[in-house]
Amino acid sequence: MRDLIEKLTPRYTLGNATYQRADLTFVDVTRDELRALLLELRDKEGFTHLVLLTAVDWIEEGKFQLTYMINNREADQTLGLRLYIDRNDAEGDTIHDIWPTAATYQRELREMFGIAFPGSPRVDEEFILEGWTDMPPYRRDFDTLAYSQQTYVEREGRETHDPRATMKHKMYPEG
Amino acid sequence: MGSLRDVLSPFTAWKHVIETPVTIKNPIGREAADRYRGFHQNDTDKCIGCGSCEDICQNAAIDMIPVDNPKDGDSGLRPQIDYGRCCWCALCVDVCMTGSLTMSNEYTWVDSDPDAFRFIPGVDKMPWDDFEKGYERQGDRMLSGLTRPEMAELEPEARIGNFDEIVAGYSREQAVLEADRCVECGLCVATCPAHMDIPDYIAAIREGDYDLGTQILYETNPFSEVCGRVCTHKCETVCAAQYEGEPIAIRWLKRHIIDNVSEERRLEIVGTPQVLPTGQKVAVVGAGPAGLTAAYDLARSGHAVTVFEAQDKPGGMMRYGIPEYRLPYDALDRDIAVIKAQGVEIKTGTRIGTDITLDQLKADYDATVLSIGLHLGRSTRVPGSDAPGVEAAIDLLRRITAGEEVPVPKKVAVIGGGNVAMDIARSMARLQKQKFGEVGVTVTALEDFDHFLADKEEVTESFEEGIEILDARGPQEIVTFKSGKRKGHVKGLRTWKVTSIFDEQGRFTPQYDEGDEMVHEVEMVVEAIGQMADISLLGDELTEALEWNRGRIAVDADGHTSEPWLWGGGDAVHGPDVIHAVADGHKIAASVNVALMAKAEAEK
Amino acid sequence: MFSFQPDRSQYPDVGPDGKFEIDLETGKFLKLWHGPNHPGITGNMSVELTVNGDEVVEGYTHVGYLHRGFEKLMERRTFIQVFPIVCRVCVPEPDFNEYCYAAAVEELAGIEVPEEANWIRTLILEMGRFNSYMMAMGGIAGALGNGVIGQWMTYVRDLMLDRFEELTGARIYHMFILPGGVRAGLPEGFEARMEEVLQTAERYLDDVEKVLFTNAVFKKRTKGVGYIDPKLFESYGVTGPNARAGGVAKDVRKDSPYLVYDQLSFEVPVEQDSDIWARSIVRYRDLRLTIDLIRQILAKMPKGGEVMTSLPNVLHWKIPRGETYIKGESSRGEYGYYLVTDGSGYPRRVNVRGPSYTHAMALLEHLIPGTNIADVAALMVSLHTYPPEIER
Amino acid sequence: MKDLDKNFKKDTETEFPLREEMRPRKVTTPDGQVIDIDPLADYFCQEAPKVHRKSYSAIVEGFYNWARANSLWILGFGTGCGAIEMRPLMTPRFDAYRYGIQWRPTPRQANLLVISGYLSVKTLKRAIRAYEQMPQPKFVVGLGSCTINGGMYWDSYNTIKKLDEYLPVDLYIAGCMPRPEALLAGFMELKKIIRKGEAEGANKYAENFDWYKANQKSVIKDWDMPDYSW
Amino acid sequence: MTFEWIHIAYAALTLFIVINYGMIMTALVRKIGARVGGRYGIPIWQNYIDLAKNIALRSKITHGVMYYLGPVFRLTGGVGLLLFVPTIYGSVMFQNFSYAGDLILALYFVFFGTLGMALGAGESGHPHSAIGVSRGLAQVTAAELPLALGVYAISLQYQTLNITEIVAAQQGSIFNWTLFTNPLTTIAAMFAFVGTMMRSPFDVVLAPQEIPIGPPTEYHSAYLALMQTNRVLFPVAKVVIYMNLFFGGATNWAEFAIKVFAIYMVSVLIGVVYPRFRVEQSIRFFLKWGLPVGILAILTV
Repeated sequence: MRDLIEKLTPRYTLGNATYQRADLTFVDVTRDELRALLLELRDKEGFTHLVLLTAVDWIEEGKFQLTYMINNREADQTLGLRLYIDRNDAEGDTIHDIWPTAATYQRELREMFGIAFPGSPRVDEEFILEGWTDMPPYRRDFDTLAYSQQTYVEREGRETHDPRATMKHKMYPEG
Repeated sequence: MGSLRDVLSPFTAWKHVIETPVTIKNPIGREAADRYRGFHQNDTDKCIGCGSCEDICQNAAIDMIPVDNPKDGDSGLRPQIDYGRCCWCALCVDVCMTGSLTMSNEYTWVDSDPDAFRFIPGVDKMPWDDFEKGYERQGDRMLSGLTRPEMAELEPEARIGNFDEIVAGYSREQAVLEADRCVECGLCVATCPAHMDIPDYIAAIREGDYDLGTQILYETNPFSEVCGRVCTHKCETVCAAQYEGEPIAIRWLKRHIIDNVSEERRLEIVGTPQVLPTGQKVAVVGAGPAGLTAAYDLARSGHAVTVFEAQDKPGGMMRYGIPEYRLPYDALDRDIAVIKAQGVEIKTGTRIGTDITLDQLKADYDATVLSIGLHLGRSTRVPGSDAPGVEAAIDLLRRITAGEEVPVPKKVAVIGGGNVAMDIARSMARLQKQKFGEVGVTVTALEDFDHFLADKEEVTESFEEGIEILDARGPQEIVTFKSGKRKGHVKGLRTWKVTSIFDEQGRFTPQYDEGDEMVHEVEMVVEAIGQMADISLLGDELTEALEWNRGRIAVDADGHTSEPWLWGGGDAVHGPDVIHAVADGHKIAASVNVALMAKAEAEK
Repeated sequence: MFSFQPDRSQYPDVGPDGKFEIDLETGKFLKLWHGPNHPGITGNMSVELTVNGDEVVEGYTHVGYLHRGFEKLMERRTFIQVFPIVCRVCVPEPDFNEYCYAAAVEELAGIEVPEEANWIRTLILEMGRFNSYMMAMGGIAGALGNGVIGQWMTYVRDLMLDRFEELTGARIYHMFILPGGVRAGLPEGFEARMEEVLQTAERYLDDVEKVLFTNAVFKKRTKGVGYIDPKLFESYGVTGPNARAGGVAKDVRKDSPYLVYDQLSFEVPVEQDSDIWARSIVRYRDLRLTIDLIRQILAKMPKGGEVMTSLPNVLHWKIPRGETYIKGESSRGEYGYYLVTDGSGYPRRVNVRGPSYTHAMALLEHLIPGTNIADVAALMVSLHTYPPEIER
Repeated sequence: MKDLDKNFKKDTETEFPLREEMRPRKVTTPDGQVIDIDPLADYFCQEAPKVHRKSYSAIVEGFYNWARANSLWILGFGTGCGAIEMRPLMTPRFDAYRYGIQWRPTPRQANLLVISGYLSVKTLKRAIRAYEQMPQPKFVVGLGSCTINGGMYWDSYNTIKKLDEYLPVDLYIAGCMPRPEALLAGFMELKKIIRKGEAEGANKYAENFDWYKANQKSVIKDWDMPDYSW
Repeated sequence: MTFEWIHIAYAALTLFIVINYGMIMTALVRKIGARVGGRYGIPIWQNYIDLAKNIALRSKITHGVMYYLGPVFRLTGGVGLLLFVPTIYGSVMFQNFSYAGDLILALYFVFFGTLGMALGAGESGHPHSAIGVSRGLAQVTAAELPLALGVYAISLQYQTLNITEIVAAQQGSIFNWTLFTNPLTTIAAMFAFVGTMMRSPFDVVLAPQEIPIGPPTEYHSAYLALMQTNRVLFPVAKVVIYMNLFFGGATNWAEFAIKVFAIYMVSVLIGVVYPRFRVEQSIRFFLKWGLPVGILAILTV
């Protein structure tokens, strides 16, 4: 993999390569070059299999990390391309014409992270959720427990006691 | 249409029509596998209610519910499982600190009432309570560590000839390893008389945030150096980790924090009082842990505090009762420096009754705190206990600290099995080693080793240092020279084997086996069987006026005596224990503060 | 002799983009929902079909009926607390989730797993594959209207569940593969009882071969139906038996061996036709292979040793920042976990790459137009999709 | 477990945008009449179902209840993971048919709705539709922890926690998931309840229809679905 | 044959016996099917309980007149079919309203129920019903073709359209049965029989995996009870025709029970082990195999 990264480096801005395992590498890419890079990797380097496309929310840095995981089945090499995009008005470039199955991933990202993929087929249709009006739920600032408590009813009659406080009271009743 | 075989072959399925159906005849209530994870069981006698199960449950299925008649050392809570949440993952069983929680292989529970699906295993009776089969953890607990890291300490040969501190304290790696074992149940917090936030400062160690750790320590205890070394660590006796492994070394972890924060940094973290002076004056009698803690708290509340100390240096029993190899004096000085930095004035060498009277304090100060400690040794009162050569341990220790000359004979017997006995025995051993190059100390204790009063480490270390410890031996007589040049001087100690110490009512009435008699040939006998307060300084009038409780000054829950201007605390009121004294100091300070603030308010 | 091919020249009209032009107002078309409450659907999902007579002109997969937000829930659970919920991602073959998650955590936390635990993990995975294939065998026969195969297969699967129960302490969600190892070793006499199950399974599989695979009607219904062009495999992310049915001999177990697969000897079954028949027969042969593998594992594995390493205190277990992807060959194709950690006590992101995600969505939607309503169920089952791993 | 974000506020402002064809409007019928239509009203049952009284004769009702108890037709709707344990019940190992328990593919012919585990909001909508389509008397069995108090998805944003808020439940079976044996035990218990004439969930639903509907509407925002239930 | 009022009572008795027989027999058949799968299956009296349960259901929603009439037509088809064929040959009580042209009427009734059902199910408004109905009509038409040809062949053979006479002609020896005298006709007719029994491989009409049980998908409560009654009655009635036409009829109830069961089992034997055809496949099957045999049968007569 090092060879490949070195080979590509002169032509693409690749940063921060992580050689996680012998068969797994992660590398940062830029948005302008993503498309060309993916096409080259698919057509010339044998990375023909799109394993997954997902996002990681680095809310502290105001970034979404899009991970394009592609696989070369012949050489048994997996390459994860990390693309950082701005978290506000997040937008990615659709790659459904390179891999048709990416359209599904992009639909999911649109719904669960609120990342727009203009041009991707049916990307704005509801995918998993139905009647969802809140913020995209996979964003870090969405608190699922708080939402759940504010939306659904839980069975009442449960209360718990802190062992620390109870024991303190038991041993030192006067305080 | 394909070959004929394709048409006919499927009919072979019909051969099954003559076979007996494979159906289970009576499936309802069929026994599940031996390891099956069904409904919970809990051995409530073993359970300590630490709540680790509640912490690990990712379904929030477990509530801790108070139960009747809890035993000592547990929180009085037992887990209640909500089967509207449980997913039968058994992480609670895996994490259980005592191994009390298990799962039966029962799995059927149907009910039309949705609120019925919760119960307290072991408390609420369930049909599967007695099931033998089911899931229990295989082997040791794997989800948190079992053993303490070994701490570096001086070898016996290296330490016996001097008063250097023995233990080195944890390294960063060791401390993190040890801190990692904590399950943050907080039983220790409850047990600690000062209610130190132990899990929190242990967490600070894991994070490597020693500043935060120091801050947490100072919230509840200004004597971290001291307590990090010599605390009686009651917390460790209830530690949830002790049931299947060793308890967390809480004391050493506390010391680890304070070791990693320089004195200057500590002063920065603790800072100085952040309130305006109230104009109220407080006198504290005795610069021991209780008095200094009270002084620290009161000073931080904005009161002017003066501490009167009879000895030359502050610290009280911490300095004069604990040998240097356990608590180096500079460690104590560092603690006291922080307290002094709060504006506390310490007048050493000022003895109440001789240099200044309590009446004067009453007149000059708005409140007085009495924390005079226990500085008089108790005597066994066996025949010969008033002979020359019989010493009180507490007195000897004070003299060693103060640098006074103490007699060091070749053979010494120590009566007593507590930590003070160990202290004096080991101190004498060091002096003997320095003087003669060999150790000749015999400790005779009433208790047997199973019920020994002194800490385990003390005993082991004493053995390592060549001290002879005889358990279950009661002193009968201190034999003296009947004649000769040394007539009347100690010649030896005669002891009997102890068969029992307490009677059926729990009263102290030792029984002896008179046939098992030993006479220890010694030149000096040290009595280390307890201490008492020197109440002579109170003066007759005050002694009359105060209420008493079994020879100790009676105080209410806030440390207030029957005299409105006088508070009392520390060893003199509650018996000897540093951390207890600290807790007392806090309590008194709070009470004094309330009184003074009211007074200041009234004066305005 | 007879030609019943519908005359496509009439309608539906084909638009300029090469797709059918569908105007529901004309009354020529009917919207037909397969699922979620529908016996022909594989689990709780639905396919929205537009039919013209018995012919489907358009189909959209709708998922989300089983969405629980796993990836979100995992982000607020500690690393050990994630362990009980991962298996719920895929009901019929939960163990893959446990393995992938455990392996990902182990890799990022630098934990070594005892050798015997690896063998037991492999055993568990193969047992899970066995169960999954049993369901698939019954499913494909059931979708085409032959219930008796499903009866037998579920029975055999149930016998295997008994073995699971004995080994792991649970029937469906085993919660057995913890990060750091597995919960326990093999119980006493396990091999003999397993052998019994395997023999029963083989007996029933012989019957399946006679009843299902030597069956004129079954052949008629499956041969040439639901053909996937092998050229589409790459672009649609087709993996596992679905790809192997089209002549692509790719199997993660063989190509990048994980656990102890490098110590087992096996040949991956491959078919060429890429239709429902080929996919069924590939699964059947893979099932036979699985039985063989279970035998090999039980014969070769070490026994009675350590199966679990001591973990750091899991109540406050932190894993340094990193990311990794762990994959394995599940019964449906490449199953993977993408785990991102940020140095805290919680995963930053867990992404489950279930093979059904690509198979049931883009691929199925691509395959459906032009099929018969009656074939939709069979097509779906032949792709062997499990909805929960799509929507998680 | 991560702490609750106390600052998080659910977005209660945004209304789910109604699709064009869902909005109430006036249409002209082919014969020239102008009528008001409210499509949404048809999509979820707004008209309260009828409360059906028991048969006047206790003997007849007793016989009916016996028949109902011994002919439990379960709707084959696997709402959650528990559905996988229904399959062994239908097959040789446990063979629930012996006990008069059978599976029907259509809600019109089923009496028993088994909520097999958690219900996501999306499935809840379908489950309610299925329930409302089932003929009276109908029974609901909640299967597994999730139906009792949320189960392991207690903090999920997409699953309901208390099934009895939305549908009248006759019986719960604890487990995650319950084994087939436990399910059978549950069905036997349900039979007892039916025979005692206590399984009147459908009437309860009809009587408290407004309450149930309000609860349902509080979680289901989008009521659009095909006008038949599959 | 003269009509007497007592015949109505006799016919009612026939109906009663046949319905009960059908109830038990279909349950038994299901038990046998379950055995192949390796289980015990439903209790033998389960059909009665189901029937009682369905009658006991409280809600009865109708979608219109035809919806209501659907099951009625269907049951009429069954009852009519049964009543116009002699159930027990030679018995005054159980020969029913047999008359000279009853074979044609019987054929009509075979279709009648299906048509009625189609109308009723169509009105239920459910697309699955609609698809089921269109499939059903297409398939039944194709499947009944060989039967029609077979009946034509048989009427040619026996030179009558009266079932009783056809049965009479087959009495005496087992080799007088049409099965042996004219095997091709029988085979052609059995194609139709298997094709209309709604069992695999020709059950695409119901096909639970595709269009949940097709036409009756909206039927419930008492409507379903009616249909259930028909479902036990109609197949038996149909089997009675086949029995009378090809297997020598029955001269007593025991013979009746055995023969009906045996003929019924033919469809079960096939149904249990085969998957189902698609609708166009089954039509093609009938046209390819059933039709030629039927034509051949006519030609050979």
